[in-house]
Amino acid sequence: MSTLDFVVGIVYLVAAIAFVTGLHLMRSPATARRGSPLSAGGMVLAVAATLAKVANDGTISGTGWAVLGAGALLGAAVGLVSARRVKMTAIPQLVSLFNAVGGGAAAVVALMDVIRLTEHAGATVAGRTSVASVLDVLIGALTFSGSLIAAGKLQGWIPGRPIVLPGARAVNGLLALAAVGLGCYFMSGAYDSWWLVGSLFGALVLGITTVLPIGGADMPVVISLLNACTGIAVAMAGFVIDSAGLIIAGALVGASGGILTKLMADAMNRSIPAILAGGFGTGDTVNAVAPGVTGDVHPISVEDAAIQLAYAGKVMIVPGYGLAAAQAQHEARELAELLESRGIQVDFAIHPVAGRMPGHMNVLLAEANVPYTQLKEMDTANPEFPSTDVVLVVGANDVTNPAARRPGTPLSGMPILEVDRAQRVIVIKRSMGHGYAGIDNELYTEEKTGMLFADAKRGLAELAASVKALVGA
Amino acid sequence: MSTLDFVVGIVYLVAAIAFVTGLHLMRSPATARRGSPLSAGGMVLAVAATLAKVANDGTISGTGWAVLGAGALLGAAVGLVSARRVKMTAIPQLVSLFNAVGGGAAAVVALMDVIRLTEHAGATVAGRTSVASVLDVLIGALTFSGSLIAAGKLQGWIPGRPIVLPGARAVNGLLALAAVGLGCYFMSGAYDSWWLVGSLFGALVLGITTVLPIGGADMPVVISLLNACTGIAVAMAGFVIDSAGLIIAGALVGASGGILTKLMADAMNRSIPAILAGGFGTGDTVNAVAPGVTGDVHPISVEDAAIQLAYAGKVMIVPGYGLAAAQAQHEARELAELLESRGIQVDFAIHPVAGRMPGHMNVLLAEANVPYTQLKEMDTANPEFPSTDVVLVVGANDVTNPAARRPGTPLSGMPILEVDRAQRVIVIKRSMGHGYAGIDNELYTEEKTGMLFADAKRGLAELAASVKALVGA
Amino acid sequence: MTTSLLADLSIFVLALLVGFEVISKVPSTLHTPLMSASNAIHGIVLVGAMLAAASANDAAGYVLGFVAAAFAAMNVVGGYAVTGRMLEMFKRRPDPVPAPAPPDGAGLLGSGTGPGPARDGSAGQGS
Amino acid sequence: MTTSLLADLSIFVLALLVGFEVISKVPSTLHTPLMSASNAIHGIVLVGAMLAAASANDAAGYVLGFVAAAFAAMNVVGGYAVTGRMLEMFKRRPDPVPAPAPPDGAGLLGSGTGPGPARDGSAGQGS
Ligand SMILES: NC(=O)c1ccc[n+]([C@@H]2O[C@H](COP(=O)([O-])OP(=O)(O)OC[C@H]3O[C@@H](n4cnc5c(N)ncnc54)[C@H](OP(=O)(O)O)[C@@H]3O)[C@@H](O)[C@H]2O)c1
Ligand SMILES: NC(=O)c1ccc[n+]([C@@H]2O[C@H](COP(=O)([O-])OP(=O)(O)OC[C@H]3O[C@@H](n4cnc5c(N)ncnc54)[C@H](OP(=O)(O)O)[C@@H]3O)[C@@H](O)[C@H]2O)c1
Repeated sequence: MSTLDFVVGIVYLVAAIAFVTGLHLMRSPATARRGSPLSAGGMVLAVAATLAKVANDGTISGTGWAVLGAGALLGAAVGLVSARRVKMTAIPQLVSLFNAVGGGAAAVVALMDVIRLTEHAGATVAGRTSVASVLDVLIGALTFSGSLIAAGKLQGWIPGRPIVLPGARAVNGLLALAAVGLGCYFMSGAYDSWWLVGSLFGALVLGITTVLPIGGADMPVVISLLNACTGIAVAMAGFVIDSAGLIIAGALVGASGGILTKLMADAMNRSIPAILAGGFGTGDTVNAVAPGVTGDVHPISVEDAAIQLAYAGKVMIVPGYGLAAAQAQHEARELAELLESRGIQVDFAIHPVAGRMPGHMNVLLAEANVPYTQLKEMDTANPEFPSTDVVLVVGANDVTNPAARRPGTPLSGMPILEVDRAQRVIVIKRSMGHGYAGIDNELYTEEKTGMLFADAKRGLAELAASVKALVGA
Repeated sequence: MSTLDFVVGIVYLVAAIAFVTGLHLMRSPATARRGSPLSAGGMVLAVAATLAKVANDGTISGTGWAVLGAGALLGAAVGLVSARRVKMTAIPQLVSLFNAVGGGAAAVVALMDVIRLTEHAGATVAGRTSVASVLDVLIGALTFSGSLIAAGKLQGWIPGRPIVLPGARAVNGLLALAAVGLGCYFMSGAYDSWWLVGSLFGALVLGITTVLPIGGADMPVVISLLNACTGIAVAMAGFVIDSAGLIIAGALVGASGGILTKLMADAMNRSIPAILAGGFGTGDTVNAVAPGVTGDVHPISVEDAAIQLAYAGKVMIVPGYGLAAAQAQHEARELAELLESRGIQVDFAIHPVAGRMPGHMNVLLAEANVPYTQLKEMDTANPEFPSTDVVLVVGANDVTNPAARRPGTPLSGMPILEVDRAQRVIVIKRSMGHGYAGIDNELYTEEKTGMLFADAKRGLAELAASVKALVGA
Repeated sequence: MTTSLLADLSIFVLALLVGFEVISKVPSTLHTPLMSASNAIHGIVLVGAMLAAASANDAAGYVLGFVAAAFAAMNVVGGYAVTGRMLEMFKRRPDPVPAPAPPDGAGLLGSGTGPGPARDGSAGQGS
Repeated sequence: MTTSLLADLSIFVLALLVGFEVISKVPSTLHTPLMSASNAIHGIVLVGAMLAAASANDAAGYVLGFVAAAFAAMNVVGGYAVTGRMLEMFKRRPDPVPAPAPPDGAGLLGSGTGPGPARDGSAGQGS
């Protein structure tokens, strides 16, 4: 081992420390912002050290440099521009896209190594390399196609609702068998890289058929899981090319991503196997048919709702997925400003898993310039409901469902915003349609609740107009 | 690398996973008990694998087996018997003793390796081995003697008060220089193991002179720090004999022990450098001279105190270091039982750092058979003080000092037991002597506080007798 | 059964342990940034792509090398950029006077239907 | 500058990171057991003592080997035994009816001055 190689190894270690410290800092909101630059610094070091090594080794051809440079520049440019341009609410699909290419790169790295080793007839591949290569290719390819599907679902290019084909399980099983079988055959001594390519295609198809049946709302968890998988694929690539840097960073992401996936699933009261089984949720774009608007519901007119709001002393707005789906954040801010101008105290109560991605509501309201001081987290908001005159629930459902307090429902155990403790509640939604968890909400049939059936954006705009008309503003 | 060596390496890895999981489980009281057996299981595996390797390698002589077996059996027996026999309150000094021998063993391992390598004239030692050996010998020897002194202080064989000799700092500096200098000379190419032995003796003396000036009450933190040092010494031993098992386990202990040391120091509102500087505290056995019993204090007679207790509805006992020093736990339990037999509600309020080692009061009261349900942790106890008729403070001082609520005192920021919120307070202590932090306690001059100047054991016994006499029991 | 395989395995297992331990309780608002941050870290595959491309010497190798480098660079650069943007949300106390709203693209993936000037990065999580 | 040194260093650094991360917030009642538990773990130096003793072949080597083995075995066996005893305290809910008190030694180090039958392991930390 040359001195340069030793130094490069040490630099990888330093980078690993930076990655770990970066993740550590991101455990708490107070320190989170410092974590990312630190981690990025480690990455720059690792890449620079590798450049030095490649240049020093001198095996790379001129074409090689050109190809490498062009590829890296192109990738970096696309990555940077899309990261800069993306709307905050579209971030999960972008992360999924980045994850896809990461997994793809890991698979390609293994493939390149295998092709190089098996160029000459009768060549063999060392046991460790072949095992790691097959794992890398399988996991990397599955992650690649699976993440693309996940991104497509969130972006709306692929229907968000679960796409369950008849016999899908059997097909998935067969695909998995085929992909693994081809890989094993390759490992067992048939060192022809075409077997590996076959395995790769099997895994690609498997990634698609695994993610398609999962509902769009479960996608954040799926993306996190695929992210962990990419980590493992990268670690395997590290075994293939014998690079400790890749092994450490990949394993780090694999394990921490796995834990994060569990935390995310827990936060929305779902289990990971149940998510992967698929078929849950109705997707983002379904036109909900009102499932039995019983007589118990008290519809309220826009005018009545406006009167209640205009003459309240304290109003709390509870945004949910429906607000995001209708892109009604600006209307919400405008209504809040209008009420405030009448001297009414208006706050937003943010449930941690409101919407469809962690932090969804914060991002959305930040986009609409709602001041920071008006956003109340669940723990701060809950004690305030009893003294609140009117709660305006906009497209939120599960996060306000009192059924969560009872055992035996899909929501049981999830902490909720205790909207039903307020004096009066107005709910804006389009119908009696269910939320993510797919169950009825008892809040809607309570005496104090008025249902304002409307699209969130339109409903809020009409409310604001009505309030203005009322007070002659 | 033979297959056996590979398998042994894997077993060390499995053991490492067991150690980490064991420590992880011990982060919370609910799971702590499962942690130790798991960790011990990993250790058994590691030792068994090593036995297999030594037997298989076949380089060990018959005498070698005998020596190894005799040594291990003797050590195991002494360790087991002392662990079984020790009183719970003497555990810190026993841990310190075990830590001492661990550090000693690490130093000896490096020494043996160096002696073996340098047996023949003109022999050289590889760079990595010599650096690691010197570090191992220095840290291991320092830990060995330092831990013995710490144990001696806690055990009372060496005065607990800080022993500060004139010019001690200069002497320590010179010693450190000498030990490191000898080590460097050895490393620089003078591969005669006597230099290393000289370095070892320097470190031994340094360990003694470093710990002597530190007050007995700071010993738990010092022991924890020395424990982390032993971890590092063991990791260095791993570098010397090229054993990943030792490197992993040693580094694990080094880092986690370091964090733990910080947590312990934080819990008692001290900084680690300040502790190491020494000179803090008055030791365990000093006869405190009352520093200005001002007229503001209200001494109370045993009889008056007995009346207050006997006719209270709710009594809270706050034990502190004085109760431990006087071994008055049984008297405390008896008084509590007596009061309870009169229908009075009696509880013990336990501050997390009451006494001189973490968990001190729990251990003590457990020894005296105080039922679990009567022990209230700080967070549970504090809301109860306002509704408590009489608080009986027994040899506790700092943990009740309201000065902690003000900035600028050595206690500032430490959460306290809010004894001063109760209706009446009776304090049993021998004098107006200070506690560990060395500051006055404003509680003692409050109107509601009665001071019962007595040794905790005698005071409690007299109180019980007096209550009995009073109620004719 | 090489020394190097054993060392690599040890490194792998230890890195897994670090990963498990480094994430414990995280408030759910931080889940998306954390996911994005760990996504950026596996962009280290760029290092692998560089090493693999360095030994390419035929057309297939160059094509694959190009793909690997582009993919990996996109992962790493985009990953850190998007994480940084998300973490802008966690400013402790944003200007009470809102800064002039920078024009915001309509969304790379074209899904934006929200009207009006959008401004990112001005809400935050106290704590 | 050997491969093996680099691997050993990597393993060392990663194990340090695991150690840092595995201990985060620990209630102070658990500090003493945790200290004792990590004290027991460095008893792995017994493995080192065994390997070193295996290559001893003269009087000095045997003496040192004996010392190392005895010290290390005392560390590891005593360490786990005392940790186990301490953790007895953390039983969730001890018998309401106290078990017959087992006789308790006067303390190896002879400091015990407490009278009466002592019984360990019956208090606990709920949580
Ligand atoms: N935050 C995350 O990370 C995350 C990720 C995945 C899943 N989840 C889960 O998602 C749920 C979030 O709860 P939530 O209360 O925010 O939403 P929700 O329970 O999913 O309910 C959303 C409601 O909005 C209404 N809605 C939909 N489009 C609308 C529109 N254009 N205008 C007005 N209303 C509309 C729907 O009723 P109508 O059809 O009748 O209008 C629906 O009942 C939780 O169960 C959570 O576990 C969260
Ligand atoms: N728990 C731990 O892990 C740990 C470790 C190290 C340090 N500490 C520190 O130790 C302190 C513990 O607080 P604490 O309130 O328990 O104790 P303390 O503040 O140290 O006070 C103990 C009091 O007990 C009295 N006392 C001593 N011997 C006595 C006897 N035989 N009979 C009756 N009274 C006696 C002393 O006053 P007289 O002399 O007037 O009798 C003294 O004021 C904290 O500052 C903590 O940070 C704790």
